[in-house]
Amino acid sequence: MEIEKDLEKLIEEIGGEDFQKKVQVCYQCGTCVGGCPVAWVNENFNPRKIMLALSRGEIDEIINNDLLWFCCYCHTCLERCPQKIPVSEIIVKLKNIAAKVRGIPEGYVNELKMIAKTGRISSISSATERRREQLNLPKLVQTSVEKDIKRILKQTGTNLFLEKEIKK
Amino acid sequence: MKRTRATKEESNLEKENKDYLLFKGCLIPSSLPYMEVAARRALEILEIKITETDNFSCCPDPIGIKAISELTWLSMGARNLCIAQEIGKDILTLCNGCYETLKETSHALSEDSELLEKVNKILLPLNRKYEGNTIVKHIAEVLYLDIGTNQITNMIKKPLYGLKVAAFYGCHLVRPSDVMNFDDPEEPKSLDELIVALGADSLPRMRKMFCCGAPLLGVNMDLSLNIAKENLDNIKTSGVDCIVTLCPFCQTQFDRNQKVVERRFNKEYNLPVFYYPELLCLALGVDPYQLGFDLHIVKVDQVLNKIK
Amino acid sequence: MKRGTPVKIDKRDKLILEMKTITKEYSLTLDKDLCCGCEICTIICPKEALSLIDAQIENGSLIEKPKIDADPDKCIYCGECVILCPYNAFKLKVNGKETIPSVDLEAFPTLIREIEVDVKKCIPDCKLACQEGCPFEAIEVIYEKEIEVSKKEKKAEGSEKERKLAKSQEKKKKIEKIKKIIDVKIDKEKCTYCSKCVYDCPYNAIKVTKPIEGKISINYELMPKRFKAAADVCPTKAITYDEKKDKLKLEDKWCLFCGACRLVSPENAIILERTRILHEYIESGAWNKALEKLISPEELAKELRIKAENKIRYWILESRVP
Amino acid sequence: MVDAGHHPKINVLTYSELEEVRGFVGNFKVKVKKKPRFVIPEKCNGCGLCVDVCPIEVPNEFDEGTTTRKAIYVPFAQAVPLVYTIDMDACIECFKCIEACGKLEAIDFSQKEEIIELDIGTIIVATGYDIYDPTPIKQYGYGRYPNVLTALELERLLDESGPTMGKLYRPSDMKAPGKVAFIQCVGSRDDIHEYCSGFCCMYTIKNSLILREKYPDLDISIYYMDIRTPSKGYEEFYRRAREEGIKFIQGKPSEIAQDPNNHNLFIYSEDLAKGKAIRDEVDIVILSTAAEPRPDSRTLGSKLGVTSGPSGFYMESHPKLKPIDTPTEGVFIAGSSQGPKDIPYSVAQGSAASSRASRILSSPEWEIEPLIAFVDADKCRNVRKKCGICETRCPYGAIIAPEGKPAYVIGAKCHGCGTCVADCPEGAITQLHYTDVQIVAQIHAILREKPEEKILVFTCHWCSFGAADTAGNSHLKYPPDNRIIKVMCSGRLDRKFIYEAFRIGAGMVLASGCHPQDCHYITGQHHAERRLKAVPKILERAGISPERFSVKWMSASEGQTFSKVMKESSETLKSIGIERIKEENEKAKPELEKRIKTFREDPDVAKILLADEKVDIEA
Repeated sequence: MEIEKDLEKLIEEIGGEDFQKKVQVCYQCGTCVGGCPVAWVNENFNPRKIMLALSRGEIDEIINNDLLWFCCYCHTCLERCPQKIPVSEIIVKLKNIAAKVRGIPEGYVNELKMIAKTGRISSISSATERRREQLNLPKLVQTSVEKDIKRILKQTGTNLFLEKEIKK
Repeated sequence: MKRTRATKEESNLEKENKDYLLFKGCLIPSSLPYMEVAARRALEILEIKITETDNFSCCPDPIGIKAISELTWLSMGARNLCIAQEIGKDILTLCNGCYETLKETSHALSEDSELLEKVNKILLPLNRKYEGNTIVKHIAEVLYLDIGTNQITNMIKKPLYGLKVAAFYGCHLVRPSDVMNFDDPEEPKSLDELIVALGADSLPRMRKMFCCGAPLLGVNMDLSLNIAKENLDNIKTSGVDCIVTLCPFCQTQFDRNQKVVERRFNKEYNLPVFYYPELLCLALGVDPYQLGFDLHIVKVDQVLNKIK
Repeated sequence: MKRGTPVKIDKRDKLILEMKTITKEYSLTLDKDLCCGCEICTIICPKEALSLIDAQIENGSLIEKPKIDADPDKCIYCGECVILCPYNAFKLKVNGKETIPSVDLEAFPTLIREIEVDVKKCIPDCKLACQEGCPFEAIEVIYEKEIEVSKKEKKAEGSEKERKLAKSQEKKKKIEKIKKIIDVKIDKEKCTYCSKCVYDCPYNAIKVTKPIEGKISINYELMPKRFKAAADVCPTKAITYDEKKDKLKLEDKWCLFCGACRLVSPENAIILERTRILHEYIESGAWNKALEKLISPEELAKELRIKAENKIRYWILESRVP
Repeated sequence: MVDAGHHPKINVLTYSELEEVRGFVGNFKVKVKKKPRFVIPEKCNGCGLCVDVCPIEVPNEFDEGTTTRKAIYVPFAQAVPLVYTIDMDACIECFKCIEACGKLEAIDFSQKEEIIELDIGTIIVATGYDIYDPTPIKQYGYGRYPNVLTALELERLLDESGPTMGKLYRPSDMKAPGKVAFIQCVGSRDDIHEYCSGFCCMYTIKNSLILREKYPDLDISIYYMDIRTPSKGYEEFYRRAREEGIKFIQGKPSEIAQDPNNHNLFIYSEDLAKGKAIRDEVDIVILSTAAEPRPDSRTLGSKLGVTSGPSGFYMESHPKLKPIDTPTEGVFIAGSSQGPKDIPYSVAQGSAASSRASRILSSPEWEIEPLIAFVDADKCRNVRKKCGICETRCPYGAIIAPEGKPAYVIGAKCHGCGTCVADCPEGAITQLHYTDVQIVAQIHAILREKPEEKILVFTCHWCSFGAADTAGNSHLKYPPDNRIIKVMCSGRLDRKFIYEAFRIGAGMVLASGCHPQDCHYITGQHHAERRLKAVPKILERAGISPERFSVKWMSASEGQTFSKVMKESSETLKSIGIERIKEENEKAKPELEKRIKTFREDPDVAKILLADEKVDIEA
């Protein structure tokens, strides 16, 4: 398995024309922006403009912009869209494409590494264990998790993001 | 809202001997063990049995992992659901993130048989097969629907009269509403009613359903803290004594990062942050010293003094 | 929810019905602590907006008293419940001011309930029986006190320890004594005019006019054993439970005929009949209806007859035959 | 309104409900339920003394709950007739009003509901619309935040004789506002109501100008998606508002938050022109809510034989050519019951409706569509034994089967659906212009060449044919292999038509009609559905794959559905394949032949069958 970089193929994978059609009814009212927590603190992030570009077929413009990763996936836009466009879900799909074409932010690489190593996103250190003992909590044990997770990552091709990172 | 009421009555009928499979998640057991203590004590006192397994992996994270690859996210989620399916019990989560991942995975795979097939193909080498329709519940859902606020009011020993509280639901408890189907996404009531059941007051404030900003911690610290500040400002002006959360991410954002926000924006909030089961334990009469309050970054003494 | 749509707010200690328009605001508040769950408001409500939730009784004792539930869509804020509630549990506010429009417009009467204390008759050695005995803490006796120190001879000898002990005992022996009763204040908000104080007072200093008259008796044959819920629910303590004899004791002198005991007891175990309601003179169909529901139709007929006679007398006197 | 009340030839029945409509154009028999108002109109002089003594107050519906009214009331000061009414849901029967009324003795608590019967020539339905209650849009906080108003509430507050004597106050503290904002399209153009409510842009501009005039210092902004000013003089009005300094901000607000301490409101929105998220602190927010059909419009419609479209507003006979008429002759629609519209448009439509109506009233005779049914008395079996099936089928009571005598049709009552024709066991009833001969001839003509490649579609005149029309109008594409035969109602569809089509080799047959609640002939669709349910089983027994026959219900506006169904059918046809169709048809022929036996007995129909068979042989 290899990271697919052909944009058209990637769009096809997530639903092709239908995917794009979902946003073609967007009438650019700006509801998504008004409620967006990220747009509130960062003027440049604008989900409406992402939908606009998508409906015009300018997907490469979106995924070549790092702003895409700023979406915090709170679903406010999805809940309030008067046309019921699942904005946040569409942005996730675009992120998936962007990940394959341009790679993922460093924070997520670390998270992925941790998951590949331990199956969890936060490590179990001896300090943790000590603290849990003080609070009378049972010991944290994991069985057969790492092996399973590695298999899943390999099957879905996500481990390639890691290998790429290691090569760096 | 009518729908919620209906289920409330229904589930009250069948709550006898309810037994759940505890899904601890990643963040709570390793970084915020005091949340786990409180949840366990509360469930114990309220006579909700829990089973545990060591087989669960990360749920996984609905923000990071889903953004990297939705298929990986679904498959890992389905693996966890498989384990619940093997044990034959409904899942009880302590975290909004786990709640969304597992509930949405269960929903998506039950709706879309093609997707289920695709995921099962990935799970094949693991000798697992997911059938669909696993029920996933958040601890707030269990407290609100299974036990009910009346029952909680009847059971508490030390009512928290006079305590003013800001209820912070967190996004993924209620959104996307057609999947979560638990409470209203714009005007939720469950946590407020749960707080009132303890004798405390839940005060209204601006932008109650605004994201806490924690999902951006790994991407852009600056934005994340700005969002946290907006929330803290709104909470502070509403005049509360403390914040109550239902999610370890919100908890981290407001407890651990409160000091960071204070320093960066040169402001003072001094708002203790509680996980709801912690307050519940206090009201149920659990000794505060057993709950690990020293692990809170923002000191909680002022609140403990107030409710004494 | 359109503006003006009434809402119900259910709080720990209060049940509030609210109807808010821009220019007018109505609110009806039920104080759950004062309410004992009797049936009077549910009987007389002209729109059947109030209903009863049954009491919870376990092993003959009361776990939870009967509760009143209200339907915001039916309530029209007439205030009938406010007037007739024996325990002052209801409050009606219009634009934040406590008032009852139906009384102002003479659609409802006010009840005649009076309490009078003749302070002249008060003698200090009563030990404040009225204040101590009032089930609603509505009586406050204002008195001059005098501190009397018992003058037991102090033992001069003895060890230091003993002396200390004696000293502490000495303190305890300081007894407050009432010298003169200046006034007896009645909190009209709290007083239910049950007249218990009348019988508590050893000197006949208090006079009370009870608003509702009636008859009450207990059919002991129908009462189960170890049943004390009827006593638990009674706010005026007109029914008490004797643990030793396992018997309910009824004192109808200070019964308000509210019927709370009847509600929690087995059917027909408590026989209650309201015979008369003392009220200001009024002519109102709504009030007649309330009377008919609350007291027996015969009693209502009697009342109407008196009203009619009065009218005829008036016509004759003024020679204004219609 | 007052003029209408005084007109000698206008009889206004207020506080009444339509109970039942029978009869036909020019001769409607209408039952109207007059609700008791407990006040005798002839005696009441409208003095209002009763109101002063009434102790009960409830929210005033006319003022949108911005103030209260008494239990005895007139809806509004200009009401016609100016007679008081007692609201029994609120009355406690204290009879203080009787006392106040005194010698007039106008109050009568013994009044009962009354049903009156009227002879009516034509009916105009002008029941208006309702305002959408924006409470479900929780993010705007209507009902939760006292300072969020609807446009109609503002309208009442601005009325000089309204609850505040024309002054605008913040409901939370009754202080004068410094800044107000309007939000457009609340509940319209979204997933709640797909349509544009049309007049909100204009009334918002009007109200903003009134506010500007009353309070020159007031800061007014309008949040909009598009400002729509399509009629005469409207755009100029919009320009004037801009000249007056009213701020127009493009962007639909995402949420309104309320400061819990002082009830000030914060609007969170995107300013599209600036392309960034903005926050605006205001004192009052006014929501321009959608217009929606009245909740009981469907029940009223079914009494009148007027159908509703998908949005719930009444459907006209034809959107372009018959915008006032309804499928029921002699019943017309006007105003906002047909769709949201502003005052000039409503007045125009009302005038049009009354002139359409007077056409009927002024002529001694009225020509109706000649699509009626008639009974061949010789064939009717009601003479021999009790039958009367036709009588049960007719929703209009137009066909009568007296015992021992042949049935007969009252021509003027017949609406021409043809349900009785299809259900007559003896084939004794015929519908003009839709005779068996005509329909069979159409089937034969259509299937003359390459029948197995064709999809024969039966449509009803009002709905599914309308859908086909809409599909064409909207330039929707679908394969050209279908052929349509139109009947007035799917109730006319005799099973024999379907068997005959398959007998002569049709590839597929599709029967279509309206959705159950939309039937223009009330019960025609219901009878069609019942009748056609058995067809697939019979076909299967004969050897024809059941997917070759289908039934689809669609409304006139569903052009999309029509084209989709056609595409799907075409694909099904292809997937079955011509060879198999031919094979199946050959196999089924004897059985189908049996089923159309009565056609052969009818000399006129038989002629067509024979003629076609001859052609076959010659070929």
